[in-house]
Amino acid sequence: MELSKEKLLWMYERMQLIRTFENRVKVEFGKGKIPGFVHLYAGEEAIAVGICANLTDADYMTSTHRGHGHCVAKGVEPRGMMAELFGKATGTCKGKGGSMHIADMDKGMLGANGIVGGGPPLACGSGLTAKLNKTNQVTICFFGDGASEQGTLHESLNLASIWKLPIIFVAENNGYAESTPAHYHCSVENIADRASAYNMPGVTLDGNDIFAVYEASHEAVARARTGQGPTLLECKTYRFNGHFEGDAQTYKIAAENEKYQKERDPIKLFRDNVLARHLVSEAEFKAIDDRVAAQIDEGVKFAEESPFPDVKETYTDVYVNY
Amino acid sequence: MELSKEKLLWMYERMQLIRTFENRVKVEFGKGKIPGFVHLYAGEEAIAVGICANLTDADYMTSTHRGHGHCVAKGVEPRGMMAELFGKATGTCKGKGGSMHIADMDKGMLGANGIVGGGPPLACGSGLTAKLNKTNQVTICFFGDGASEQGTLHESLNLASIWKLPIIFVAENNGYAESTPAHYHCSVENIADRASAYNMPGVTLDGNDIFAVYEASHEAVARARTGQGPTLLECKTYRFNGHFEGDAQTYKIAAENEKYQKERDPIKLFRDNVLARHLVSEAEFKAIDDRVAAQIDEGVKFAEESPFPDVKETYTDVYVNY
Amino acid sequence: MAERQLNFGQALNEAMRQEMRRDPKVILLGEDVAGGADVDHLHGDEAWGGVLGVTKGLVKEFGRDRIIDTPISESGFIGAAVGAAVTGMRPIAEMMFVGFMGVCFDQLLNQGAKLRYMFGGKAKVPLVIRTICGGGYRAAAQHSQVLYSLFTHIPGLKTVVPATPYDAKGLLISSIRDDDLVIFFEDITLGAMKGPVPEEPYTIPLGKADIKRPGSDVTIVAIGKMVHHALKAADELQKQGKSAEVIDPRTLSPFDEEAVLESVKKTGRLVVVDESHPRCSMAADIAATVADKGFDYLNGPIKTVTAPHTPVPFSPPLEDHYLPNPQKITAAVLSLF
Amino acid sequence: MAERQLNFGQALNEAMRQEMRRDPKVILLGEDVAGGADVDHLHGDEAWGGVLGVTKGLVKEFGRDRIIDTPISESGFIGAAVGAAVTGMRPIAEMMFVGFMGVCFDQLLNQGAKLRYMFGGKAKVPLVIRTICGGGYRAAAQHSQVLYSLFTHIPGLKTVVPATPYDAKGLLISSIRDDDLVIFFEDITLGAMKGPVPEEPYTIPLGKADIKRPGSDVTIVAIGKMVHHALKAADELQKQGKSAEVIDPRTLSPFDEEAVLESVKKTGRLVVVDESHPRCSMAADIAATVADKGFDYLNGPIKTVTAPHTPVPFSPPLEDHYLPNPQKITAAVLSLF
Ligand SMILES: Cc1ncc(C[n+]2csc(CCOP(=O)(O)OP(=O)(O)O)c2C)c(N)n1
Ligand SMILES: Cc1ncc(C[n+]2csc(CCOP(=O)(O)OP(=O)(O)O)c2C)c(N)n1
Ligand SMILES: [Mg+2]
Ligand SMILES: [Mg+2]
Repeated sequence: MELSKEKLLWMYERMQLIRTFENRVKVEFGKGKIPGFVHLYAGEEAIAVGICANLTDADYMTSTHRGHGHCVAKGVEPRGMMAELFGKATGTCKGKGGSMHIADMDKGMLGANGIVGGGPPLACGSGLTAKLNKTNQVTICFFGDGASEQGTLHESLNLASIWKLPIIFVAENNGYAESTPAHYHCSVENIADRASAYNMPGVTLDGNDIFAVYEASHEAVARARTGQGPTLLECKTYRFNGHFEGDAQTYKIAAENEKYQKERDPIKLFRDNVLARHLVSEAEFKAIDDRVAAQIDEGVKFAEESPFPDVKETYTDVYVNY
Repeated sequence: MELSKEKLLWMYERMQLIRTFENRVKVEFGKGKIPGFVHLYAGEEAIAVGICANLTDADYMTSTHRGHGHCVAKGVEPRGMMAELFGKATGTCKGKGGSMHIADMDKGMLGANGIVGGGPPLACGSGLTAKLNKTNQVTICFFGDGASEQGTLHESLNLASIWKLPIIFVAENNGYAESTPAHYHCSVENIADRASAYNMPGVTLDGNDIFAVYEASHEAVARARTGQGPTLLECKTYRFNGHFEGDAQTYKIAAENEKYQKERDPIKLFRDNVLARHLVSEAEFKAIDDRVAAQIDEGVKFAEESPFPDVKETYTDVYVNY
Repeated sequence: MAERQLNFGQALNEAMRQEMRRDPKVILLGEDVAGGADVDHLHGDEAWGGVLGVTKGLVKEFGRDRIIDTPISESGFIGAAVGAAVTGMRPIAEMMFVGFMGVCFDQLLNQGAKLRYMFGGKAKVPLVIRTICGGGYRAAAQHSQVLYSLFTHIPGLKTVVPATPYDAKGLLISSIRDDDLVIFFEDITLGAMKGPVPEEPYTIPLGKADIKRPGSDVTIVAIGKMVHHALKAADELQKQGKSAEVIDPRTLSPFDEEAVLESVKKTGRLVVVDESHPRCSMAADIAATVADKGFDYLNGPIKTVTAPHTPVPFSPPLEDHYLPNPQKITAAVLSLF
Repeated sequence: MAERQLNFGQALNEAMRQEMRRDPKVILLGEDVAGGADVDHLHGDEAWGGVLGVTKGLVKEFGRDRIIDTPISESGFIGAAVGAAVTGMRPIAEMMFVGFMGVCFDQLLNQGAKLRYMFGGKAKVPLVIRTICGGGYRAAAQHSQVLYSLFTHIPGLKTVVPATPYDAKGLLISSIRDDDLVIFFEDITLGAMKGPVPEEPYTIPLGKADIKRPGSDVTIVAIGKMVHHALKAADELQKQGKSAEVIDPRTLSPFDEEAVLESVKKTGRLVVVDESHPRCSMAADIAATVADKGFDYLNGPIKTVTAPHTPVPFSPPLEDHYLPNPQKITAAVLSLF
């Protein structure tokens, strides 16, 4: 599939934005600026970006605890996200949600989710809305390999199938649920092999190859937009960091970790591919890298300088009566 | 597979016992003697009996809201069951459980269940006990076509598969979940086709043919007892009565209903088969029929004449503190 | 002209029908809410319309696009209802028996109830979940629960428990028009109860209690079906020369503290009647509120009449013993004099 | 000789280790409770041992047959724990955060809690579910809940909330030996707290409160982490000439009513401190009990100090504002004088 240069540059910029965002979150978390739990997406950028390259702001997305990358790919502003992670009033959710609950309805981003398997039922809801209103919005439902053993996923796959909902279910199989390997927790080798149990197409692919992700999701999105129902895509990948910041990662296999970080880095793979085909120049990449770095710096500054929410905000956005 | 005459007679007696029990429950419910909800198993007898023909009292079973047949097949005493349905102190559960919660630990019967999909996780538990204690007890986990869309089933199938638990999952596909046809609520034609999603054998068979049920479950039980893990059996069947007593059954297709009741009655199929092969005589059948009728009459009498539990029983069998 | 009488189920049906006519965003989903999906010969009123027939006939008027039968996937379809609400629909989901809420509890506790807050107010969840509750039907431990205390504990959820057909219609219409997730409890033994119900749509505000019977010697706060027991007890008490005021909170969250405090101020005595298990119950909640904010009005202890801290037994004599009734209420009231 | 000091996590680990040595029927299951299942190079102490490391090292002693990692299938493995308990094992299941209980709620509400009763006493469910609770970790709305009020509402469940390493060990051993389903709450911010813990196994009876500080002017009942806030408040109150008695119920169900009533009889004043949302909470439960059975002892209203009726906010200043603290407790107490 031929991609326009504009799209290639967009892809690179979004991936780089996620990577730079996540690396910076790691630093700020280490400094104690970001409280709570953070789960970094670095290493998996090709999935969110490859898929979101098919979408508009009107399309929906449900996400997971590892949601920063999904947000950025869907177009949520990194500065608002950073402010949210800092717990500031200028954050995407006024500082009330934090890393695990980042959401941006204006971008169709229906929330990261602290509950593994919490998202798929919600995705059926946005899918139902789109279907009933006969818009052609699609919903992307991200979930991890660990989430594939959660009953809610099964219910949602069946529901989406019988109602022919415009949903693309995306399994981000990074090989682990916390410290538990997928080959232990999952009874089948490929999560996408379960698609047949719901009478929908299932594709297992290299999640670090953005072109493979883009192509497969392009087809799935087209199916969804034309009323042909859901698809299950499984993107095999690897996370560069621990499950959360602070994880000693003793369960990782050193050689595999090294291989992924050095040879299978999705951003490197993209660069090498595109450079080899002379589609984008080093200078163009450099310009993007600089812009992204500046954007993230600015975002951190914005987050740092923003005020915390007023304590009265504790009582807003919910019904309180007593 | 050759079956001993003893086994054939046992099968017939158990099926007839279930049918007679259920027909009588219908009558007593109509008279107002049995309160609450009852869900009758008539028409599906070949499944419970065909499977339980492979078991001993030490084996476990989890059941559903439509559990009378499972109980009888597992050897629970019909008189205690009838007394339970009447809410009497002599009931299997002292009258505290009723139709939807009949259980008998002495027979490994871990309870009917008012929650659709409530049983499969429990079955993983008895399976785990047997595995850890290295006994060769198996667990039969019954569930309906409707329950196959409940997330708990999916979780349990995966768990049983990765832990190689000695469980036979038995889908009783009677075509309907309440008034909703399986071809609407289920995204695949055969529930057993989902077995591949959990890396276990799956077999779809005629649930009204007790020989087919017996053979398939014989193999599955042998697999389970020898540590080879779980199997998913789907038995296609039909319920002769409404979802519960009181259901007008407007959703049923008249011709199909008629066909099942007249031509596909599992007891009739068994009789015809065995008579044609001259394995059992009409007289032998008659003797069983008479014995069964007397047993159920006696059971109803027992239930009628038994006392209700003392109101103090409200406070026993549970921790109460205040 | 005599007032029109409807039973509880009819009142609810009419509320949904009128709201669905008014607002195309209102949809209904649940198990067998139409009934017989994909059954060729079922086109109209013969279909189930929910397990108790409350939604019967709606599919004939609104079609299967808006009256949607679901598989037995409560997490799936309740979550879908939350997701549809967040993206612009106003779903009504039928959750059959409240005892089944356990299978989809996360979608209520952590999704539906919290999204608006966690998203900094950028989402709203205009969803009503209708569910059957209550004992007395001999439906045993799993099918006879009330459980509204659990949902009242959770911020972000509103809980509504009507006691009459009139209240049922007005409260359901308000719930449908509300922008928060409302759990609407329909007592199984009240389903056939008749009462006057105006034909035109009307609303009853959430958070407004109703004085079902005025009185001066004791305040009886009773919830749902318990209101009728309390009224019977009040009759009996009248004969014994005690005037009881019976207050029906109608909605538990939000809760009309003021109405209860006003009444206790007048009567000096409080009995709370609640079919719940006692611990961390609505009965305890109301008692605690008054023990704090109305302490000075009280002449004596606050009594609660609840079910015991046991599951609901199946056997009829045990279940009768388990449930609150007019006699127990009368006794509790008399203990205060 | 100085008493041995352990932190909360170590005390829990030791309790499990000792019980597993004593009784081969005790097994442990949950997500990453060993950690790294099927990872060839992980054989011992390097494995996670649960998300906070509380079960670290147990797999080395007891092997992967008894320390069982599970998929993220909470209904599946909690239900399996119930089923294993009913068939003769004594499982301990780790349910990571209490906020996740929603995904397996039915297995608690309708299975684990009710089987014994529904089966007429023929089953028992000797299962302990350990879970992390509490705010203050900046873990936001889904990961900072306490929720013990929900479980205390449900008959058939016992609920235990230890406040010190000593209590944690003794209560966990009792819970493991108990024949009912016990939910055992471990506050996330207490994990590193140290205190004296005897090495030999010992039990603390479920249903027995502990007077953490004797006093005569006011009774403060505080739960879990709140005990420490209450003790701080008591120090401050002492300076102001008020003697506060701090009672730690330790188990919420069963609940030691007698201890609380005794104390209020002496002090005439009651403040209940509970990190829960206020509605249908433990705070309300305790207040209601005293408003009924201890009314005559009271000199004034019963005050509760709870979190507000909102989800837990993420932002640190909001969360700090949200949580009860010593100042709020002191203020509540002083309002009674
Ligand atoms: C219902 C529930 N159970 C457990 C957890 C704790 N938890 C958070 S992330 C996680 C692992 C998820 O693994 P996976 O789905 O593969 O996603 P990944 O972290 O690899 O992106 C677990 C167990 C949770 N948040 N929610
Ligand atoms: C969790 C839950 N949801 C819904 C119900 C109501 N209900 C009881 S039986 C039933 C249909 C079950 O269908 P199926 O599994 O096919 O079993 P069958 O009745 O056909 O034997 C439903 C929806 C329930 N008891 N539990
Ligand atoms: Mg993973
Ligand atoms: Mg069925």
